[in-house]
Amino acid sequence: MKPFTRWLAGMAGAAALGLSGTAQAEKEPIKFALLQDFTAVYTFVTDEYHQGQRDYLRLVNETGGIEGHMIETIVRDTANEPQRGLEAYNRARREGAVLVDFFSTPVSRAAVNRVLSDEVVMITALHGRGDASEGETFPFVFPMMATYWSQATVLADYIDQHQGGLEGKRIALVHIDSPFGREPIPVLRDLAEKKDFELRAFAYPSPGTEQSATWSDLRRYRPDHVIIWGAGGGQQVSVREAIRNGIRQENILSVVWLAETDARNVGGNHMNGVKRFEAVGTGTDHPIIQDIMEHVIEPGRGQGSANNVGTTYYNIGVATMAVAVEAARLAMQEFGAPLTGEKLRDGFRMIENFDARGMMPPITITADDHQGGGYGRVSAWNGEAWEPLTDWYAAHQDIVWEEIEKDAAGFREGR
Amino acid sequence: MFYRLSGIKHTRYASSRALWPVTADRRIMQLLVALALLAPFFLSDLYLTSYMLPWLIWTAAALSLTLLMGMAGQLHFGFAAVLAIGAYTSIHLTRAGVPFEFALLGAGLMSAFIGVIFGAAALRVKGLYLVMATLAMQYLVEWVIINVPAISGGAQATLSTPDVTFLFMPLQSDASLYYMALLWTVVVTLLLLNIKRTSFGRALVAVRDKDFAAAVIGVDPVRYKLLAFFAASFLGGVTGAILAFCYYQAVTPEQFGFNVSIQLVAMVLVGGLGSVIGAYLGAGFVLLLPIVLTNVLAFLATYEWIPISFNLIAHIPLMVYGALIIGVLLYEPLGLAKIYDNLRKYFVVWPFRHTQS
Amino acid sequence: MQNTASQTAPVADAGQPLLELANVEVIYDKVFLAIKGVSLKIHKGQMIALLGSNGAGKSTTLKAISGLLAPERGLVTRGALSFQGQDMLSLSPPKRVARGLVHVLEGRRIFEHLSPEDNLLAAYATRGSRQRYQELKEQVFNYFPRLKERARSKAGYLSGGEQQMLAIGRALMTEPELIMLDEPSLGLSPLLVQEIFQIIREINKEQGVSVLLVEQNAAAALEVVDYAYLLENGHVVMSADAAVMRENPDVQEFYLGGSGKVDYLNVKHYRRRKRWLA
Amino acid sequence: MTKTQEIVGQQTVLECEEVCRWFGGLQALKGISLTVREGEIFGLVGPNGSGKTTLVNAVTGFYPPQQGSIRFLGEPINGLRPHRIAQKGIARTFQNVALFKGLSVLDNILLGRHIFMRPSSLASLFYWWWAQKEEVAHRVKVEEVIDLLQLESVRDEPVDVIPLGMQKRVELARALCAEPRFLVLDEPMAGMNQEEKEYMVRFILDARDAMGVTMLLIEHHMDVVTAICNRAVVLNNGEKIAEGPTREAINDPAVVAAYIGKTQDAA
Amino acid sequence: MDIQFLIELIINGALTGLMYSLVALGIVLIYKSSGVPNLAQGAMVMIAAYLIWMFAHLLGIPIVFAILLAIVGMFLFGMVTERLLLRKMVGQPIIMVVMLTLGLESLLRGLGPGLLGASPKSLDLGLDMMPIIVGDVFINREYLVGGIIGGLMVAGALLFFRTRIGTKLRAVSDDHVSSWSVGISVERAVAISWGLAGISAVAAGAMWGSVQGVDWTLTALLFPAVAVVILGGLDSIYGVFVAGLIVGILGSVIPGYVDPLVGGGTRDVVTSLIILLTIIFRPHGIFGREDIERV
Repeated sequence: MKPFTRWLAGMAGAAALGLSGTAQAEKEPIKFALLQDFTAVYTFVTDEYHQGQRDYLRLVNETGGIEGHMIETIVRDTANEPQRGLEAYNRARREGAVLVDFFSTPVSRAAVNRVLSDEVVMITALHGRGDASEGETFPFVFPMMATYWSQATVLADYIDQHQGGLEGKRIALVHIDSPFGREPIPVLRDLAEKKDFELRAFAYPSPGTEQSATWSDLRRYRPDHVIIWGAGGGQQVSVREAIRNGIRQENILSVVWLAETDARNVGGNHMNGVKRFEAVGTGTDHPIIQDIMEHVIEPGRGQGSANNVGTTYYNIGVATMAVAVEAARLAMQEFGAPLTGEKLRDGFRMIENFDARGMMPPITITADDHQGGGYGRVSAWNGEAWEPLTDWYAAHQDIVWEEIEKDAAGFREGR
Repeated sequence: MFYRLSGIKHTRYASSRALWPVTADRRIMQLLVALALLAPFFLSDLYLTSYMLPWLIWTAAALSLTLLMGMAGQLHFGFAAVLAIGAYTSIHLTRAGVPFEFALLGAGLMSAFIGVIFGAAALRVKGLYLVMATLAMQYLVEWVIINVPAISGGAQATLSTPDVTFLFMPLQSDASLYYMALLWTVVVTLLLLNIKRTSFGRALVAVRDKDFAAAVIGVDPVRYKLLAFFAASFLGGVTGAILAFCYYQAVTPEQFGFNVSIQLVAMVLVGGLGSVIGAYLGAGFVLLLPIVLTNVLAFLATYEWIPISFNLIAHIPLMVYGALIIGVLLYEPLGLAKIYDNLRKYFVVWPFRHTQS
Repeated sequence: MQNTASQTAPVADAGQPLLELANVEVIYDKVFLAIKGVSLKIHKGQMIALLGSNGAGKSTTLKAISGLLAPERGLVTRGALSFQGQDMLSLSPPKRVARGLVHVLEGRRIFEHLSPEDNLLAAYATRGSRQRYQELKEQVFNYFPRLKERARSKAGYLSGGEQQMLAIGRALMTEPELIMLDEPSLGLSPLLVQEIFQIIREINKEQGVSVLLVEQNAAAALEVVDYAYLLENGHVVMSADAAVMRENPDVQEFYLGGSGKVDYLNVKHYRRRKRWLA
Repeated sequence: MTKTQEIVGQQTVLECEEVCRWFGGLQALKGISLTVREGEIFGLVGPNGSGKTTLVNAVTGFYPPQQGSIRFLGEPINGLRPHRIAQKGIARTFQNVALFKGLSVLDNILLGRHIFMRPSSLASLFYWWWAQKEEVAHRVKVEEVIDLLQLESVRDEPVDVIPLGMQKRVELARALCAEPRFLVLDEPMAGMNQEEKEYMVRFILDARDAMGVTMLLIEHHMDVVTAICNRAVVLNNGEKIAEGPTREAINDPAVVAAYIGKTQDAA
Repeated sequence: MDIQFLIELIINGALTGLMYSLVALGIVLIYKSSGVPNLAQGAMVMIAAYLIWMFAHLLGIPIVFAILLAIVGMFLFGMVTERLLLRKMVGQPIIMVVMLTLGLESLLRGLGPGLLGASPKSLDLGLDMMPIIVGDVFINREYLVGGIIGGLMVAGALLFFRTRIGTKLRAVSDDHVSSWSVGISVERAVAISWGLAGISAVAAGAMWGSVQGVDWTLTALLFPAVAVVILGGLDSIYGVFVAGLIVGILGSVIPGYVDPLVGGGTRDVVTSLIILLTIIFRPHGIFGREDIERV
């Protein structure tokens, strides 16, 4: 039996070595784990988002890395399944990843406790727990962009400021029936009370590809504005149904998940005028994107189709990595190599007014505030591109923070 | 070889029904148990917590389902919902201050009682229709969990497991979580092995094979169908609780979705319907294969050995997984357990080629 | 009754047989050897019985001929099968039917959810003419008038005897040269068995269709057939004219129940051995 | 004949009174009455579709009669579910062998002891302290029946690989293990040749003698019926057309016309 | 109560339901001939939609021809699938067959999005997006076209089963071995039904792809389609039509009134309940055949 056991152990060891082996650079590389959902629920965004992340990291590496340290990525598909995400996470952690991005709400939620105890930085831009903005409770989790609550307040505030005020209006929230879809409801309720408007929520079942009954009902409610709150295929269905049911385009406002693809899918010029919350600028007119074009895309080192460069989700991907690299740079400057999760966390907390050279709102992350200020802007589809209608701004952060505090307290109690 | 059938004879009824009458089998079992017990000492925490631990827990879940699908012949495509009921019950109980040991019991009972409602459909229909009925119930349970914040845990729909102890052992370290899971899986395994050789198991099989013939020898088909659902759901509920406390440590509704139900069925079938060892093999196959494939492909991709887009690379495990399920079912409908059995028989009669049975 | 068989019996052994099995061996599931080298011949117009106890391999032999082993994971592993001089083993079951070889399965197996009429239509060749279909249908209804009465009800609601008739009628729709019947008497009352055997005999004579009859009920079968094979344990142990077979003392004792003179109340637990196994 | 007559007592085991059963619009049983006395072998014959199996199904609880009453040992049993009836002491075999394919011969026969056992999943969990004793105790009884029916050679075989004749015997063994007062045999000799038939008759008689079981026998083989049945009832079209001592019942002209046919000698 | 609201819910629900029937039809065709419950039908719809998209948008073929090409492609795909996979499962327990189709589903879900891209694609059939307005009732034009096509496909299938080949298919659906024994080529019959299911997948893929875009979420159509199939009866084509209407209407009317009260999307709850209640009270569905079973 003994030789067999030894053989078994040998095989296992070899497999482990083989799977974990990565190329050695001169200076110790920094490892970012991008363990995302490429095959299931988040396919509508992962492709472009991930491409943006990889292209940006390539750009960083092409231009000397962080203080000479190259950034290595550990990429896995988790298929949105927590157990696969956790395995990938444990493996990545063992390989020395200091930052992890699941880009999947269920996986991020399942991993929260672990990253907190393992002291690995987890970024949860535009997904995951909104209350992780509370840096004291979630020291290693960084939403670093506007949470859904902040998005809802910005959208409501836009109506308030630019579309004839909120008072006395009927606002309809059409949302996917999931925790994500219901997330803005408490904040909007508070706002409704404060601003004296009427709010009604309409839920449709996931994945939201068929919503006709919801909209027949909604039309009879005669709302002044409709906020659509879904993701993926359901979004373009919502837009179509809204237009079909006589909601004027300019009165349709969307959560951040509305992009070029959706405009294409809605077809024609039907989506012109539809508004959305925007966390990161779109298009290729940003210096950072120009750099990527020059150093990465043109030499043919891009991750995917060059057509995707500059799309909404691509740019969001770029922005997440820009923030992360900035944090790593700050941490390395301050504490020196090797980079650890703890140092990286502190690096994040040193970020001040970082705007990725104008592509995103200037964010400031502190030990208390991991959201970075909750900035965003509203943009509208003009038939070809998303056109910003406002400057970067944040609204009603007091209400948002009330919600953050409440849920963070819940988390400390085990929720 | 190490298998030797000669010299094994039974002079007492009890010994003829032993679990492992063949000495070599018994030795292998002892070895495996020893390895399992020592695992925390020689396995790195990655393999312990990301492979062994989920594998054991999913095996327990697959075994629970085996009791229902394999032995009692009642198909169940909503077993993830049963696990979910157990997980949520145990968390709410422990948060209410109930000791973990009793919370496990409560989880099992709650799952068992709701599981019996699932079983009510089995009194009317079987086969494909039962598949559909349980599938619909899975959806209903999921919907209730998602839509009742008091169950799912408010806006974030997440509940973390509180720190607990089991028989004075705090469940915090990787090793303690592992031993907890191991203990439960061993209990479930023994239970299933013994059910197979006692009147309870025989009655289940009788109802499965021919319920009318079971009735004429005094087995109440209704009762045993419901008992099967009760017992399997009880085991499933406790397994769900173990899954929550020992592995996820925070539960969300997505962890118990429809695809998990399908995976559990796949474990049972690919492993070999009704086989205990099959549940182990099937759980390993279904749970770990996509992970290993993903890792192998990612490894190859790191060196750019496969010049295809990452989108395609990411989808390959899905294809291979599907293809392998198809492959196993086509090649050996009795599953991995049968393949193992063939191998074993080969060694039993080695160096000869033919087997007697 | 007793004499009909011997009167019509002798179809000369000369000439090429319609169907010939040479040393056919069948294995189920790659392990279980069901028949071990069965050889038999049927000439045109003959009516032949294949007798034997349960598990002797009678049904397997029929399935090997009609090609229906596959659904039960059976395989012809050795031997030859020719029909009208052509090799059959390589052909799929429907092709064998097209050549004129039809198999009426044990337990009837009619299309329960179709009407008897649709049962007949389903069995009729895809490319056949409408007119020929009507002719054949009339012919079937002539043999089995009871079916005509119930032509449009659900076949599953027919009685056992009617279902057996439908199964035979359905087989006739394929315009067979050889019709193989697997236990047509199974579960039928003695009266019905007689009726059905008579009709089979009529079909055999009037249509010139050869018949291969597999039967447990040796007494009934030997009354109508010309020639019989006796199968035991996957081997042919005896073959003879029906009359000869009927007179054989072993056959009488083991298959005919000693002309019904068994004293069941005093049956012993052991028996003398059959001569052909000695 | 003398031997069997001694066994027949005067106590009534089964009593059916005006039993009726409809399926949809079809009346399958049109008021059947019969009485089976202790110790006898009672024949139930008739053409296919005459209602024999339906009657048996009514007695064993599968299709409870819509009208009429069935009493077992004086106690009404119509309306009881099959397993309750089984627990009262009625066992049966099926026309198409109904064994449990997933189990060995031994386990099939052990299942016959089910009504005497206390099955529980907890007992299985604590097998060594709880269930093992029970298993061994019942095994003893089972081995007796295995001996009686000469099934030693196939004891450990999976039940679906043994020959049909053996399977029928296993089914009989399973029924006998329940130690029934009354045993219904539904065509135990269908599809058997002469030799197997004789064996089966022997085992039926042995079982009756050894265990004192009253039996109801459905059979198409008239020679067997006339030889071993004390009395018989002939059904046709859901009606009783003859009743009485076997030979008389079968030679009744109505029976010959409807069932036996003119050419065959009934004996 | 707003009667126009009710009418709108009923009409759009009915049309949606008929579009579900397009998916359900494939399941019934296959089940009828081979007794295989094809849980990969949703994935086949997805593959069909990907094929149309590939032909129309990637290769620039006019949409009509793209659909025709997809029909040829899916017909062949159906036949090949049957030939390579399902034919070997004859005689296996139903659960094995179910699992096999689920394995196939996984395979297809990897194949389509893996090769052609996972992000959602748009499929433009050239249908006007604006609704037909009758009074205060808005009728979705895409659903109207889809509903009509659904109705036509079902009618076509019904006619097909009355032909001589159709009779043989019905015979095959009754008993394979017995069909074989009288010279019906079971393989061909089953392969044809898979091919037909492939064609109905193209119709479903075109319509649903146009409505919701082409990506893996099309596989989720399986769930309502299963409800249709269960309610109508697994082997009843007529049932597909009627049950499609019922599932569609109930799935529209009930959520229309209940959703505002419970604040959740109850359509799938309705769908689940339809499945469950059908199975409990009438397992063989409205038109499915009750199997004749005797003890």
